[in-house]
Amino acid sequence: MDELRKKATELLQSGDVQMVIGYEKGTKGPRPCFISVPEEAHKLIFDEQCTGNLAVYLTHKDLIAGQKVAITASYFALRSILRLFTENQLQADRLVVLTVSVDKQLIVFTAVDDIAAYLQSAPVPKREDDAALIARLEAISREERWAFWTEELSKCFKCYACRAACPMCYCNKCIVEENRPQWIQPWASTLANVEWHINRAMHMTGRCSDCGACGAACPLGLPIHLLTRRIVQEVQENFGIGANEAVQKDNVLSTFKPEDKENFIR
Amino acid sequence: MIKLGFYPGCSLTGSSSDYAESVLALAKAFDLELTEIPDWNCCGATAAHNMNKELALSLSARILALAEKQQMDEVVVPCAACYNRLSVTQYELNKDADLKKRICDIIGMPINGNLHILNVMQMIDKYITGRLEEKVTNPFTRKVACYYGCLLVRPHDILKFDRLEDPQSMDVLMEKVGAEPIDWAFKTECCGAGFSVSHTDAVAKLSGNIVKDAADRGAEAIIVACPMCQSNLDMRRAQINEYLKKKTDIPVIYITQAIGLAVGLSAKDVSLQKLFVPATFV
Amino acid sequence: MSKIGVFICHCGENISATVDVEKVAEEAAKFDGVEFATHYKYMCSDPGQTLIKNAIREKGLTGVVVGSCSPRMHEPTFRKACAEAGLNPYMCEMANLREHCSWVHEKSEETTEKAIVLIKMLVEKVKKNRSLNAIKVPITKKALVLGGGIAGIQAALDIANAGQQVILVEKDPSIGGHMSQLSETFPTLDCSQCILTPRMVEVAQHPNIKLYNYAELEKLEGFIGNFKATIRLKAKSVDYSICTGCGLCTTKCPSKKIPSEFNEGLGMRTAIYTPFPQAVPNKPVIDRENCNYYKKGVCKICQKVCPTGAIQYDLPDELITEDIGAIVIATGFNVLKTNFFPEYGYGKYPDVITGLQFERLASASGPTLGEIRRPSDGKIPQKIVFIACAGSRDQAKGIPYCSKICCMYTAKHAMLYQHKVHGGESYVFYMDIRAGGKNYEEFIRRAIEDDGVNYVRGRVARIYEKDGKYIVKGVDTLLGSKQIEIEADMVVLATAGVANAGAEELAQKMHVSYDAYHFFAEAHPKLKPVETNTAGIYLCGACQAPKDIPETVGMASGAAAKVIGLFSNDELTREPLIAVVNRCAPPVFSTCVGCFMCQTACPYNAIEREEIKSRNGEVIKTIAKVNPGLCQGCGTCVAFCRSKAIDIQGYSNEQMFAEVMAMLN
Amino acid sequence: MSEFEPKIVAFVCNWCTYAGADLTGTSRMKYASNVKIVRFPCTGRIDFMLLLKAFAEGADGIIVSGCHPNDCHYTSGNFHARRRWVVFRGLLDFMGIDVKRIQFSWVSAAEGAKWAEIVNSTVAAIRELGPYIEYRKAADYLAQQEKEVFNG
Amino acid sequence: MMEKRYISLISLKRWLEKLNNDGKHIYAPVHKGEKIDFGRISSTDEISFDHVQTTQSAKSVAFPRTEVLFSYEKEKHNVRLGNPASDSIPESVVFGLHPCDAAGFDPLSAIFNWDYKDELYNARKEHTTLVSISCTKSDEYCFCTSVNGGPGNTTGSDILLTPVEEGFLAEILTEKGETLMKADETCFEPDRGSVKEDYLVKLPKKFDLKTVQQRLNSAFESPVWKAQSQRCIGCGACAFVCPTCACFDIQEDAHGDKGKRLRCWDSCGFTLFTQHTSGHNPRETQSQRWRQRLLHKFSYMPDRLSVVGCTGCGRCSRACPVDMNLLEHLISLNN
Repeated sequence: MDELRKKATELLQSGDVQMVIGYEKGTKGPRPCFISVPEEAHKLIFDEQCTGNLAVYLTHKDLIAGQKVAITASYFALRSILRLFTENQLQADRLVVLTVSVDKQLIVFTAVDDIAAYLQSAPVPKREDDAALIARLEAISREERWAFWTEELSKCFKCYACRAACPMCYCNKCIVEENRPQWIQPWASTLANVEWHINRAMHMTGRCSDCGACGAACPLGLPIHLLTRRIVQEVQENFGIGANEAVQKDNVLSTFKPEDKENFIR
Repeated sequence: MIKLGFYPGCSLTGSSSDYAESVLALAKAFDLELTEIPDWNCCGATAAHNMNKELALSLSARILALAEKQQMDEVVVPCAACYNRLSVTQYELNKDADLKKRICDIIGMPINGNLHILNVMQMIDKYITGRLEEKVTNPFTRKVACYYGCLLVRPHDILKFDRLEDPQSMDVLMEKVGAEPIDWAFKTECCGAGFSVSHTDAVAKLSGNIVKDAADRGAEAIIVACPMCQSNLDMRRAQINEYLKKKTDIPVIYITQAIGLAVGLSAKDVSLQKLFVPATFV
Repeated sequence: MSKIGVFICHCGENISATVDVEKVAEEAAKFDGVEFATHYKYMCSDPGQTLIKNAIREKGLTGVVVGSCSPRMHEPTFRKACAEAGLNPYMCEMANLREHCSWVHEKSEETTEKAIVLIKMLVEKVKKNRSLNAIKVPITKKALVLGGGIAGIQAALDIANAGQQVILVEKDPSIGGHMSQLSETFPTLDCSQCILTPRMVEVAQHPNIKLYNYAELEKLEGFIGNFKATIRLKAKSVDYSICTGCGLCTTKCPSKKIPSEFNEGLGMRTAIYTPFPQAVPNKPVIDRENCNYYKKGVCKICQKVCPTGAIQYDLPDELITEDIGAIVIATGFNVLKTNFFPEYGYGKYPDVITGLQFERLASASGPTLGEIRRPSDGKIPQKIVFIACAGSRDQAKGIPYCSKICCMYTAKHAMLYQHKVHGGESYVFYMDIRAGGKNYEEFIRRAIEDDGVNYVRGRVARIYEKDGKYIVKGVDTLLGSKQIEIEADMVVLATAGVANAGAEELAQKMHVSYDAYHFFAEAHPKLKPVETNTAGIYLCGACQAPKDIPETVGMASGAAAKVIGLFSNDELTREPLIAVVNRCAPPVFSTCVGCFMCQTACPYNAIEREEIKSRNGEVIKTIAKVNPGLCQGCGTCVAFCRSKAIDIQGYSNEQMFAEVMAMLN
Repeated sequence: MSEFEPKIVAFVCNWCTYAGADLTGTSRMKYASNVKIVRFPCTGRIDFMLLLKAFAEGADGIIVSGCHPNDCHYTSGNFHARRRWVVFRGLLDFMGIDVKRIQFSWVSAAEGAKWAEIVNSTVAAIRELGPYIEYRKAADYLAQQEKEVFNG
Repeated sequence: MMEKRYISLISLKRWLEKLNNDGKHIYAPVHKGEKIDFGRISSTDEISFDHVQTTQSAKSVAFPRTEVLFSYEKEKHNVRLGNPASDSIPESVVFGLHPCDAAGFDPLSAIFNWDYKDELYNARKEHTTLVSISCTKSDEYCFCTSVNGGPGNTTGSDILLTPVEEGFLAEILTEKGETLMKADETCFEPDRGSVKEDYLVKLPKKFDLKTVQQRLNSAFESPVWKAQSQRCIGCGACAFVCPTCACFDIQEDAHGDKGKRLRCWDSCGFTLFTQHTSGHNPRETQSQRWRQRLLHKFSYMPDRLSVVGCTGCGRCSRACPVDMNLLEHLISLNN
């Protein structure tokens, strides 16, 4: 951690960056913070609590305001950053990416490819409970699954915290805000919510870092991150493209292989 | 010991008992246990099948149902006509649910329609060919004319077995047991079975041409897998010779007999003595 | 406030027989925004169109829905009519009441109900339509003709003679195609080569025609007026710029036992060869499969003997690209080989041959110099049997169609045989005789009456060989199905005409559709016989279906006319049914966020980058831009774009949405 | 009509399946009138949201059909569509939406008979499954006011 | 009016059963997965008593997240309107809300009756009786005492229950409350004279409202907004869980020629909230939107409606995905 603070301080002092996006101690757990003077670098922390996906801030125009920034990125945030590069949303020369490895080593990435390499080598943080719930849902009947999801999603009141917390949701105009035609009913009601979450998940195909920030952000604690997670699985199972690979490549749904398999088209 | 169902049909219990015996003997030699379908009835290959469709189907259907009742999933049907009727029936019933229901009502038994119906060739192909060569002790070193007749590979799109106009399976098998199958033109020509009772003269002519071509091309034996073919070419040899105005003595041997001999069964085992035209060379 | 006009067509009886057209019109009139609704016997007829035009003018309609046949049939017709009445043509939509309703359902209330809904869907759609203007794109005035048979030759010459550039691609070493193999042609019996070779030479010498022999289409990109064709020039191993075509190499080549394709395997050729004496270009190529040098690495005799040193073994395949405005497919057909027929001996009898092989035997330039001799022993057959419909019209053989030319050439063959073998006996087994065509029936009669060919109506069950004779067992159905056996010396099968081996692959390369038998599909069976469903690609000859020479030549000129017509304009107006990236008020400018993932979704590389700059020129945002010339309007990008920044004109999100909502509400 | 008549929406591409359906017509083959066709330039154009909308607005079944692989008039629209459907279908099933109600198929311009067969078999299948009330119920928030007031 | 009674837990349950059987819709805190939130109960066993705070406030009983204002049907050229049957609104009881929630209905009512008397809101409120429970515990987000509230505050409640010994001290505060009690008065015993304050959680003031308000009045241009809002990701969680947030959007649920006009929750935190068609957005940045949120609650509402727009329930802070802690920010404004 000291290493991290040291690095942040020197980055700010040297003027290599004007802001460091990192975590600080919050009310309960860690929370995002934005250090722009060396004196405040001591606030920075980075541990396994720090799961919130900070990459989301990289597309906040008001916040970044053209500055060169450094970011302390969790494993999943690194994926998101790769994806944002692939989607032309970041400039390598305006961004310094830092992370702390499982063995507590500070890593400063000099090139985008290094991030990819790191993701391949580093262990993917496990989320057993999610895996368990997915397994449970796959085990029960379709009707029961429908009951589960309509019950859960009926609660959603469309605060869009899931969207706001997602680094990939950087559209100028979200599909729910599109009203010609009104693809998705913008108000909160069971089906309107179901439609919204289906769209959110579909739009994440091949882009999702599987960080689970959407679910974590939900004030009602709805397990909506399982949907994007399921998409990640679909992509892996059907096209053999893992999340690390997907985020670097042309989008899964805007590319194809003639030999792609399916078993439902007559 | 592999257990298979067995449907002899009328000919194999009568005129062609030798066929039945050779089939069973061969099966035994390759540890196949053939269990006869209990209480079986006529397959309908008689006039029935062009007089009354429902009757014909019901006859075969009952046999299928009985076999299913015995939990048989494979039934060996040596007679080409029976084989044809049973296969066609199962196909027709599976194709048309209403028909199936009607027929089941008639016979008062249910039918799943997932029975595997094997003719002798398929039985051999599935359970014997693999071990054949090693078991050949007494190669059948003869020039043979393999005669398939009309039914064995028909209707092709249902049976999906062998080539339609120029079948090969028997030739291949005979080669395996050391014989030399000749290339001839009457493989699938009509033997006149349809007239075997009504117009025996027609039979003499049709079968005659078959025997003649086989003989002319130097075949020492005609190999068959159908009781009708056999009886027409063998039993009616007198009329045939009359028609041909020459004495032909080429024997007509069931493939099961030929293979049986090759794997060391005795002439008696395969009831060779029952031939009208004796296989002198054995 | 939209004012929609609805026009229901009876299509004679075709629609009104099962759909209550009056009721449909009546109901349509009640729809919100519908100003006027009516029905008429033939909307596509002149009075029908006038009806629409007047309504547009008198009621001031803002949109039109025509409920009639498939839009694939008459959309252009009605859009044109609207335009003539001053309504933007793209404010006209069609509801398919015929193919998708009246023809596929029984007469019933449900059917009428469905018709009403179909109309409602299109009414709601047309409300969301926008006026569009046709797009102009330049035309490259150069045609690509694929296939150097008589079809390709004719098409190429017609286009070239109209002063346009033509590239003719032939996969074989020489142009000429099947026609060059023929002996004489029905119904006039004039020598095929005599009428063909002058045309071949004309092609070779024509200033507007560039001929690539021994070449194939590798890749095709682009669209009408603007194709880019990649052509593979197969390595000839002979430098044509030096080669004089003296032919010395071909005489000296040691490997002489290669069955000649041109002679259908009845004659032999060398490894370095020109397919036939009158070949165009008359220069050899080396068949690398069979050349000793390529097989064993030794020989090089041809190189030694070549007086000009034109032989170059290491010449590789060459890929060239050409800008093309239009394409004529003339790749022709082929005939089944005899080994397709088990009952006729699976090709094992040497003297059971195909009609095409017989042509070679009968041809003066053929292996027997025109004498009818048995391939097996060179004996002259005294008794010959011709079997028509060998494969054709035989469901069981998977070829239910009629090959069309066999009846005629079989008669010709029999005739030629009678002429060449005096005292010879010929039989023709046939199902029916199809001799539709000028002087065709007369020709058949001549064969039967003057030349004494025995026509037997019936099928041949089996052919088997016996004592050096072929026993042809058949039945004469005109003699009460009497079984007959003919002891023939030779049998000629009029084997079915089938599509070329690579036809399917080629079709996919060019995105033209093809039928179940891999013959290329015309855009409309009656009204667009030489067009394909891909604009700018035309068809002629037997690659579309088996046909005879006059028909082929006619079709070729037809295709040529289409190309010439296209080239008579400097630019081409294209349907504006293409994708567009939206624009909106600053500071957003466009809801496109510039992720550019759509670029890979586009099959035509039509999506480019566009920079939005501020007044003082710095880049505010980089967004996607659709190149209207390249976009073909598939809309894949539209469905893909998550922020709906791309939409497609004519099938816009609003239109499709409205259509679905209308159907279900 | 006492018997349940399914409402089925067909989303088809213009070049293959629409033309194929035209051929069904010209060949005068008969099929159930429950199906209504919406014409798209290409399966690649078909937005997955339209499928959901169709269900929400009362469709009991959906047919999505286009050119066979390699036959796409636009080269690859159907390949892109195929990937989209693979993922979409997986997600729907995971959420308990009845994917049996969506029939995907390839019907070429030459397969008029196949189109009739697809339509009839789909109508039969949906008739088996019955109306898709389950889904529409979720659409009606008034009926669920209880749920909706204090959501859940 | 004000009447004190005692009610044992058993009788309380009996009473609620009675109300339930009378056909009243009873909403109370229930377990929803990890969370505690209001839900309609069929049995008193579902009720949770030992939570600090429900995820959402009770406001949706009178101001649902989505409600139909009217329906319409087009017929060619004319349109038929259908008004919502406000008489069909069920008699509802919200049980077990905390004083900060009950208090929230004052600012809410103030907003819905400021210039225009909102028919639907008032009808719903009219048909709702609030039976609150005083707070015996609090957490680091609570600050009711700093905004004129308190764990035993009676504002807004019709009945306030305070847990004492094994039962509750019941303060019957309004006629509505009384009528409700009368549904089965036998459940209510005479007051046992227990001292309410002894049972309430102690929650010291965290800041001085007056100072904060003064600070705010002059802080419009302050850089503090930007500093505080950096973290904000602009979702609507805070607004949706807030007992006093009343912003709404009008939407159209159109199906062909039929449709409904809807009122649904909105949040000043959303970018689109103030977006003009022209593309211009008067509150373009998140900091401007954050400033609006605070000023609205602590400055504009007191000015215009003479009621503070915050009851210190702390929900916004608990709900915030990025820990925008309101209390923390108010304190920093205070100092």
